[in-house]
Formats: sequence, C-alpha cells, structure tokens
Amino acid sequence: MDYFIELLFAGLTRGSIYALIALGYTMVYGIIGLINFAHGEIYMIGAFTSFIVATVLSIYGFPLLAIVIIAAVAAAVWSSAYGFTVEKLAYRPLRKAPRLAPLISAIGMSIFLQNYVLLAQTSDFLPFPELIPEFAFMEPVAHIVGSSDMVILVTTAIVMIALTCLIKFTKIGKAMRATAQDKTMAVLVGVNVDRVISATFIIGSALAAIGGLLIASHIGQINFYIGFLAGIKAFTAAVLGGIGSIPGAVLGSLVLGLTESFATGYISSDYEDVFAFSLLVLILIFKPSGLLGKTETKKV
Amino acid sequence: MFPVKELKRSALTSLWFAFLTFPIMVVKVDPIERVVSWRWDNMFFIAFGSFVFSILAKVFIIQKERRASKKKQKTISEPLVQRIVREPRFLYPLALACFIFGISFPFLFSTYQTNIMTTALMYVVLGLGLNIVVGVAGLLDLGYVAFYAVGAYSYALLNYNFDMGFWTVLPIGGLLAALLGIILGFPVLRLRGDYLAIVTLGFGEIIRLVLENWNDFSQGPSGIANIPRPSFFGMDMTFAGGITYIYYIILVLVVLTIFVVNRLQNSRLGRAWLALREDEIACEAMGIDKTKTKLIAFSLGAFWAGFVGVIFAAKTTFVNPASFTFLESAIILSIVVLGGMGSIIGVVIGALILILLPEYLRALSEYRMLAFGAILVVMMVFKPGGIISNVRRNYKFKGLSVVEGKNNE
Amino acid sequence: MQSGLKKKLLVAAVSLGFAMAAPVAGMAADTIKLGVAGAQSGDLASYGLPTVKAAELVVAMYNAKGGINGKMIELLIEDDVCKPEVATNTATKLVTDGVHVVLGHICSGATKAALPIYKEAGVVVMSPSATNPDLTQSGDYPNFFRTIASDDAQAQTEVDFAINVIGAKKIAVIHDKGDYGKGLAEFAKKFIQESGKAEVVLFEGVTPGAVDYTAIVQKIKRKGADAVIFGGYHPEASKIVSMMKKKRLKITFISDDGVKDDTFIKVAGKNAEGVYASGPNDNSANPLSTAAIDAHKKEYNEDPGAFFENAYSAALALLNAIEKAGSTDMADIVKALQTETVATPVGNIHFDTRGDAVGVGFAMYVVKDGAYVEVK
Amino acid sequence: MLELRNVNAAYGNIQVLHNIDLEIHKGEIITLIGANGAGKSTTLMAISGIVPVRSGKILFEGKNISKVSPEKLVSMGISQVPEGRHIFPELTVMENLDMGAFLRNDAKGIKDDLDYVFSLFPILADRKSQDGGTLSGGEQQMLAMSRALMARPKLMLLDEPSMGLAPLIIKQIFEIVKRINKEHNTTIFLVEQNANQALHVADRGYVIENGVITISDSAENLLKNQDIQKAYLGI
Repeated sequence: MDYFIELLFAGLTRGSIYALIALGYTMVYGIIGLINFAHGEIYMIGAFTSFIVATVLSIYGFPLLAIVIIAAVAAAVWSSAYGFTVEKLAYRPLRKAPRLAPLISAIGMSIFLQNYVLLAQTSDFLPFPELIPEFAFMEPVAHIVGSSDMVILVTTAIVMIALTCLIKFTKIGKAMRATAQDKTMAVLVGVNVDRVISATFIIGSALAAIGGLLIASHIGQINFYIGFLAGIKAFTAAVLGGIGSIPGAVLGSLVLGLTESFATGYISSDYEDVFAFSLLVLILIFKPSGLLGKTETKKV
Repeated sequence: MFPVKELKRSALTSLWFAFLTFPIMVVKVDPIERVVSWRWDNMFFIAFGSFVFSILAKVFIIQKERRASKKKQKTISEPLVQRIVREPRFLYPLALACFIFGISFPFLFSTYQTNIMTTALMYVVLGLGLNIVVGVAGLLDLGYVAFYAVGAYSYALLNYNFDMGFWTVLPIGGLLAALLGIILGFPVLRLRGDYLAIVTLGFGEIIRLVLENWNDFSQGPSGIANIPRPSFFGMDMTFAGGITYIYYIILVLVVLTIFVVNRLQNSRLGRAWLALREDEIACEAMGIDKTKTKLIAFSLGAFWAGFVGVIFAAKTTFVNPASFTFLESAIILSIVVLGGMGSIIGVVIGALILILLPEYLRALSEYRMLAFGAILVVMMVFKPGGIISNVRRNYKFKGLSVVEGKNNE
Repeated sequence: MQSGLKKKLLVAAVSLGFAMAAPVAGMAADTIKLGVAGAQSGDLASYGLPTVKAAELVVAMYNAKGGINGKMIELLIEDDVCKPEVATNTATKLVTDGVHVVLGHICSGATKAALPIYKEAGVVVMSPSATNPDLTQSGDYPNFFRTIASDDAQAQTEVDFAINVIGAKKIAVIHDKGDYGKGLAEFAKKFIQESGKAEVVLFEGVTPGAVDYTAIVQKIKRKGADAVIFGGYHPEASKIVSMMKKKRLKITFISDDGVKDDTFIKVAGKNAEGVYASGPNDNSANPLSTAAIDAHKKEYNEDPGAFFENAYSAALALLNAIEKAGSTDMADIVKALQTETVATPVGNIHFDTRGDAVGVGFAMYVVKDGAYVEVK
Repeated sequence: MLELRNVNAAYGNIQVLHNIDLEIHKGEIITLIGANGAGKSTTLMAISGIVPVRSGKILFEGKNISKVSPEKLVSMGISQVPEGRHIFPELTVMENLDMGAFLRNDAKGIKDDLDYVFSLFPILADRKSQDGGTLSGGEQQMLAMSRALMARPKLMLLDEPSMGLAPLIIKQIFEIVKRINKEHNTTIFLVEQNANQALHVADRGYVIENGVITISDSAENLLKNQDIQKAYLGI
C-alpha cells in the first residue's frame, strides 16, 4: 500500500509539472489553433532565468525567501517577455498564412532558442540552487512525499485556482474565451484580438516559468535542452485531455503523470514513454477529441 | 527619406531586446566558484544589432509594399521560378541541364561532396514522400521518421539475420514501411488534423523507443554495424566507388520518385487527395471513399520513406535508434513546407537548401544551428507559402486575369 | 545494356575519383595529416572538445621539435556531433583530404559508423573514449585502437568492487538507455549473475531528460537493493542520487567514468558524497600527466575536460608510431603500435592485436569532500 | 450620420462591392434589401471594418472611418448584430451581455442598460446563467441584439434578424427593432432578405444587386414599386 501511495504522489508531482506547461499549449491552441512548439523552450528559459537570478542573489547573500520570490517573479516576467516577443515576431505575421507555416516557424523558433541559450550560457548541466528547503514537519512522511513534492502540488493547485478565476471572472479572461469561441464576433464587440492573443502567450509563458522553477529546484539541475522532452510530454497531455480545454489540460497531465509513474513502478521504466504514447493513441481512438474535448462540428 | 517615427520605434525595439536578453546574454554565473560575470558588451551588441536590424526590416517592408502597390495596378506577375515551371519551353532544357549536372556530379567534385549530395538527394526523396501525405493529401504527419527507421532496420536486420542483399531488401523495406503505414493508418486516420499530428508524433517515438529497448530484436542503442554497401554484380568496390554507386542509385530513385509523384498528382487519385485536403465533407458527398483515399496516401508516403531507409542503412553501414528522432521528422516536414506544399520542384529546392545549408554552415561552427532555426523562421515569415507556393491554387480562379488564364491545367 | 553503361560509368567515376585524390596524396608528402574527429558542437561537445585541445598541444610540441622525420604535422579537425550519419560524412571528408591517421571518434556509435570508411582508405584510427567492446573484440576493425579500456573491463571492475568490497547481495542495475550506459549495464548484469555471489534485483533504463525520477527510486527501494550500479552519464546520475537522498534511501551508488567527472560533483553537490565511480587509473603521480595538464592550463587558461589525458596519450602514441615506422602506411603503423612501447600520461603503453591498450586499467574512486579520490 | 461614398471592397481577388453610395441620417431605420450573395453582409462588414475597403470613403459623423480598426468603431458607437447571430456558445447569457459592454467602464450605465434589455426581452433574464449555445434560435437573436445594445450604440447594424425564425417571433423582433429605435434613439441599418417585413419598419430603403446599389427610395415607395414587388416581395 505504501508503494502505491509513493507512486501516486510521484505521478501527481510529475503530472502537476506537465499541467503547468500544458496549459500554455492548450490556451494558445484554443485561441489561434497553433501547436506552439517553442513553448517547451519558454519553460526552459523560465528555468534558466530563475537559475541565474537565484544564483546571483544567493551569491550576494539574500535570504532564502527573498530569493524564491524574486526568482519566481523574474522567471515569470522574462518568460512572458519571451513568449510575447516570439508570438509577435514568428507567429503574428503568419496569422493569415497557410496552416502549416506557423508550425514550421515554431519549430525554427524552438531550435533557435535552444541554441541561443546554449551559446549565451553553456552546454553543461548546472546545479540549481535549493530553493525548497526540507521542512521539518514533512520529515515523518518524507520517504513517501517530500517537501518539494508538496510544494509543487500546492503551488500547482493555487496556480490552477488563480487561473480558473482569471479565465472565469476577469474581463481579459472573458475576452480570451470569447475570442477562442468566435473570433469575428469578438472583434465586433470591440475586443482587440491581437492584444488578447498576446495576453494568452504572456499568461501561458508565466505558468511555464513557474513550472520551470519548481522542477529545476526539485531535480536540482538544468541545461538548455530540458525544454524539449518536457514540452513534448506536456503537449501530449494537452491533447490527451482535449486540446483547447483548460480543465482537459490539467486532467490530461495528471493522467499522463500517473500512467508513467505506475507503469514505471509496476511494469518497467524501459517503456515509460511507450506507455504514455500508447495511452494517447488508445484514448484518441475511442474518444477522438481527447478526454474533455468537445466533438467539433466542422463548418461547411 | 526614412521617417523619424520609425527611428523612434527602432530605438524602442532595441531597448526591448536589451531588456529581453538581459539575464541570458549579460549575466553569467558560476555556481561553484560563486562568481558572477556581467557581460555588458553583449547588451550593447544586442541593442545595436536589433536597432540596425529593425531599421533594415522596416526598409525592406516599405519597399515590398511599394512594389506590391505598383504591381496591383498591372497584372499580378508570377515569380520567375513558377513561370519556368509552367513553360515547357524553359522546363525541359532546365530539367535536362539538372539531370546532366546530376550525372556528372561525382566526376566534377570530390568524394566528400558526392557523399553530402547523396544525403541531400535522400532527403529530396523523403520530402517528396512526405509531400504526398502532407502537401497533397493534407494529413499532418509528425512521425514520418518511423517509416524511415523501418526501412533502415529492415535492411540491417534482414541482412544480419538472413544475409539478404541490398537489392532484395530494397523493395521489402518499402513494402514493410507501407504495411506499417496501413496498420497505423486504420485507427488514426479518422482523427482531425492536429490530433493526427500528435498521434503520429507519438507513434514515431514508440518505434524509436522499441528499437532502443528491445535488445534481442534490434541490438538496442548500440545499433547494428557492418551493414554491407550494395554489391555491384558481386564486384568488390573501393570506398570512393561505393559512394559513387550509392549516389547513382539515389539519383535514379529521385528521378523515379519525381516521375511517379508527378503522375500521381495528375491522376484521379491525386485529384481526390487535393479535394480531400480542401473539404472532406464535400468529398464524401461526392462519393470519394475518405478512409481508403487517405490510407493510400499515408502508405504511399511510408513506402518511399522505407525505400530511403534501406539506402540510408547501406550508405552509413551502421544504424542505431539515435538517427530516428523527432527532430528528423521535423526537418523533413520543414523541407515540404519550406519548399511549398504540393510542389515537386519546391520540395526538391527545399531539401537541397535545408540539408546542404547546415553542411556549408559548418564555417559558422557553433552558430550553425542558431542560424538554421532563425532561417526557418525568417523564411516562413517572408514566404509563408513556401519557395514555390502552390501552383494549383490558381485554377480556382481560372480566367480571372491574363496570366492566370494561361494556366491550361 | 543499361547495366553495361552503368558499369562503364562507374569505372570511369572510380578512376576519376582516384585521379582527383592522387594530387592530394602527392601534396600530402610534405606534411603528416592528423585528423581529429568527434563532437565539437551539440550536447556532447564537452566530451569532444578536450580531444581537440589535446591534439593541438601534442602537435605543437612535435612541430616545435621540427616534426617527424622532417615533416611537419598538420591538424584536420572535423565535427561529427556524435551522430553516426554525420560521422560518415566527417570520415569521408577526412579521407578525401588525405588524412594519414585519425584521433577519434568520441562516441562508440559514431566510431562504428566511420570505421569502415577509414579501413577502406587504410587509415589508422585511435579513440580516446569509444569504449564499446565490439570495436576491438569483434575483429572487424584491424585499423582501430584506443587508449581507454573497454566497457566490459570497466563493468568487471565495478561488479568486483560492489560484491567484494561493499559486500552487496542485491544489486539494482540502472542505465540511461544509451549506447554507452546500456552496454555497460548489460555487462554488469552478466558479471553479477556469473559471480553467483549476488543477484540482480532490478534491471531497467531511465529516460534521459525526464522531468522526474521519483518512481524509479521508489522501485529501487521496494526491491530491497543494497547497491545501485548505474550505467550512463552524470546528469542522470546526479538526478538519481539527489532523488535517493530526498526519498531517504541510503544505499551505495556505483557508477562509471561517464560519472567520474568533476561536473558530477559540481551539479550533485553534497548529494555526491560517498558515490563510487570507476575511472581510468589515477595518473597524478605520472610526471607526463602533470606536464600535459600544465601545458593545457598554460595554453587555454583552464583545467582540461573529459578524456583529455586519453586523447593526449592517443595523439602521442599515433605520432610515435609514425616516427618509429618511418612511414604512414597502415600496416607499418599498426606494427609499430603493437611493438613499440610509448610513455604517455596514462602510463607506458603499447597495443594488443585487437587494438586495446595494454597497461590501461580502471580503478575505483569515491567522492570525498567534493573531490574524487581513489579507493585503495 | 453614416455615409458611404464610392466604396469598393473585395475578398482577396474577388470584388464584391462596386462603388456603393449610401446615406443614413440620425434616428432613421434604413434597410438594405437584395438577393442572396448580392453584397448585403459585405456592406455591413465593410462598415464594421472587418472587410477592408479598397477605395472610397465611409464617413461616420463626418469622420472617415474606412481605415479605423473594428474595436475602435465599437467605441465610436457602431455595433453590429451579424448574420447567424454569432452567440458565444460556451459563455452564459450574462457573460454574452458582458461582452457586449466590453469597452465600457461605467458600472452604473451598464446596469441601466442591462435592466433595459431585460425589459425588452424578459426571457433572457430567466436564462441568465445558461450557456448561450443552448438557447433557441429566437432567443439567440434576442441575445445578439441585446449584446449589441449593451455597447450603447449610436448606430446599430442588423444583419438578417429574421433568418430561420418562426413568423410569430419575426414579428416580435421587428417590433422590438422599432422600439429600440424610438426609446433609445438608436439609428438602425437593417439588412434583410425578408423585404416585406423590413420595408414595413423602415423609413427608407436601398436595393443592392450584384454589389451595385440599383434603387434608393422611401420605404413606402419601394413597397409600391412593381419591380420590387416582383423580385423581392413575392407578389
């Protein structure tokens, strides 16, 4: 039973990280129908920014709490700035282009950003400062669920609730939903669609940056390549849940995380990714729009 | 004269980039020695560079608009390449010249150049194969590399276990890949565009992971070495001879592929694909069997990938799963989109650019992939329809203008 | 008919190819061309670049003495990104440029792909880091040599240490699914089973770059392993050890020379304490080794990276063989490599008939106070 | 209030509107009638800034608005109820109405307008928290009009409000159109295929054929015009 709970928490932790990244994919897809392949790189840049800021601050002797807060804010700010700029440079000019053009642009952007960080920083793995301390009160259960797992779970939950409120109740949230559902009509009621799309990129990037900060301090290292696999997995999770759907992205991520964790625990980690992708194929065969996706009626 | 407003905007752009790149470009920390180096000179370069660049981009755009507005008053003139493609008068001599150049290539250049060109030609065929799936039939396949892997491993394994020769395996590899395409296609082809994309991506990864983990079958990550090059009537060949030989094999395959794909596009089936790409529901109403038509496109694309896979194994004489990653699929897809979806010549040009570019960008050494990514983005932004944008689109508006009226397809 | 034409074309092509290669070879008489191939960009660049630096240092030293038999040595440096398909291009380029001997490649896969090309052209290749046993044991590559011991030797060292020194009874063997890591792990598994003194309770691969390794660590714990043998590189190793620490799992962690790298200690920090790793014999007492490192520091102003000493030694061995043989002919060089003992930073070595260096072995190291020290 | 002078507009290469001239005065109900594909909706989309104007001028309260962005036009007082209603299907009725007032910040005014639209269409008040997509066609039309009213427009563009609705509801809708025009002093530009109904509420009307305005007259005269009777009124 202990083992089951251990794997459960491992899966939830992993799923939470996927969720933070998957939301960016799903929100962008919901609004402009683009698979933003560079999103994994935004997550990586978030992790790198928080690494740089946190290390600099710790060298200058700031207290831990200040470091955590400043690093998180900096990561969110710069990731958002990158998300915003990438959209403006690589996707906005292609708003009316053939459907695959922005996809290739996104792949190019992804390659570019990876190599940009590689060249400006280093190809080596870097030790990420420990931003999450080992809490004393967690000690009795630390072998099952550690402090960093807990922080990840709690933070993700808070972020999810905040995002839901934002989408549900604020003006920009409503504008985002309206734009996703009917772009022309959104324009006709006075929504500046360009601004809404930028906002979507900014919010999605900030979430990914939080994910980057959390996971980097959880596993204790980063390099320029961490965005690739995490991005692909998060994207898979978003599709699994029904791409375009926000609760779908969260559910899909948790399902994916748990599948990987239990598959590793009870079967073998050799085929961890095979299980993940097979699950995706199976679910899509029986539910072609993902777990919470709506069956689309195609406009004729 | 350049407007002052634009200068101000460029200044703002440069400020923005200075801010944007600040943590990554300027700060470098050594977490072990606990030292921070501030590379302010980088910030200066970025600010200056982006200032100059944004002005250049603006000038470029203004000129483009000016040219476009001038053009609008006359007829819309076609790009040069497209006109050449259209006119048999230009096309045939050009094709002949290309062919002669292709044949004499190994005589003109070194073995190394021939080797690189062989790789490029392999991607031409891969691009043309994927073009059937993505460009013509409109099915977004992000796992195309799986079929390539199937071809490569067919040759490696059949040769290793049963000592089968290159020429025997060549068709088998293609058929196995096509078969796999059918098996995969059945359940997934009813998925909508982007769902299909991620499922094929997942499938490509599954194939690679199986090859990586199933040691008894594929020898795992260490791969299979000592795959023989194609034999030439039992004659043993020198290394340079082998390279040249494979070059000619792939050259013949390129010609064959172009011929077949061209015929296919103008056939009933080709038109059904195009129609399917434009509007699935209307197609069904007109009695086109959607699943069957898609399946044929999917397996035909796979067949070509399998073919090239066999040649890949013979050329490198070594296969391991690391050669079949998602990036490979992405590059083949980029070839198709960059060249211009659905256009044969576009795909050929796209493949030559994308494969030869990194090879000749070696001079840029570590900036190679950075430049590659940037070029992909820039090409897409300035030419979203690809180098040769789809010629066929014209016949929708047949007779609307003088130039388009000439289109006698 | 057509095939006849093809044959003619081919013959013509081949002869032309030679005709073009000939002047290159003729010119080459003036210099001895040493090729250096390996990953110089991409994620494995940190394993390939030290080799380039080692070659530069050795060549500069030789050329300062007036070269070999009056001929200067010229370096031809090519990047293969550790990818087999690129490595064939790299090898072709080097062969076309008339290279005499090659120092490289860095990764076993790339080396395997490139070797037939060198074999065909009669070029001797010596790798500082390709450890796959097949390279020497299969007998397929008479032109291949290396200054590093092969994976099976290393796995044997690790297993002996785990069983005899640590006294492990239940061992979990983990790898990174890669060419090097998995190959090593396979050998470790085999040797453990053959020893009969311990059992393999878990044999699994982890996905490099995965966001989290908690599940596999929990599994190791559940299987009741008292030691882990890990085959792979340091990024995964440091993730696993820090996750073991987080999950309060206190068992011995033994790894390979992909982990016996100072970067591992830097990244894993205090979690690295007590980790065992096998690595090439400690050469710090060897004056040649200290001299090579000092030369590196002087020239590049930093400590040398991975496989630097092996690369330095390989460059010395290759040039020494050419000097002793008095020729750049493959057969002569091979003979000289097998018979002439040469003093290098990794010891006084010569090569056996399969191509492995005699006199290069593995020792076990442990991380103590932030540095690797040899376990006596 | 609104004036179109020599307006040409095109989708890509296909020109839809040719030299359109049209004038609407403050407080009027004007209707534009024509067959399917004659360019009625395109005219509205050109006014709203969705379809780009190739040449010519669109003047709104004396200012040329042919290059003004759509969202700016909404804040200037032009709202459109597009053909097919375009309700946001997964937003509730209340949220749909909120979107109508997207550019406004006067909480008090919004509250008043909300009360007003609920007085016009009491059924919407009952359905407040229901998703827009679950409403019936008639209710959706009411919601679409209310949403446009929430922007407190000076000029309301109404595209085919009767499409697909039962005769009884059509009657109700047209009555409300008149009420809005009177009570709220909103100028209304009504595009209709149902020419009979439209001409009965309108002050003046225009007829568009193949992208060209062919007739312009008072609604009364148009109703009497024999050609119109034949072509559009089915008499």
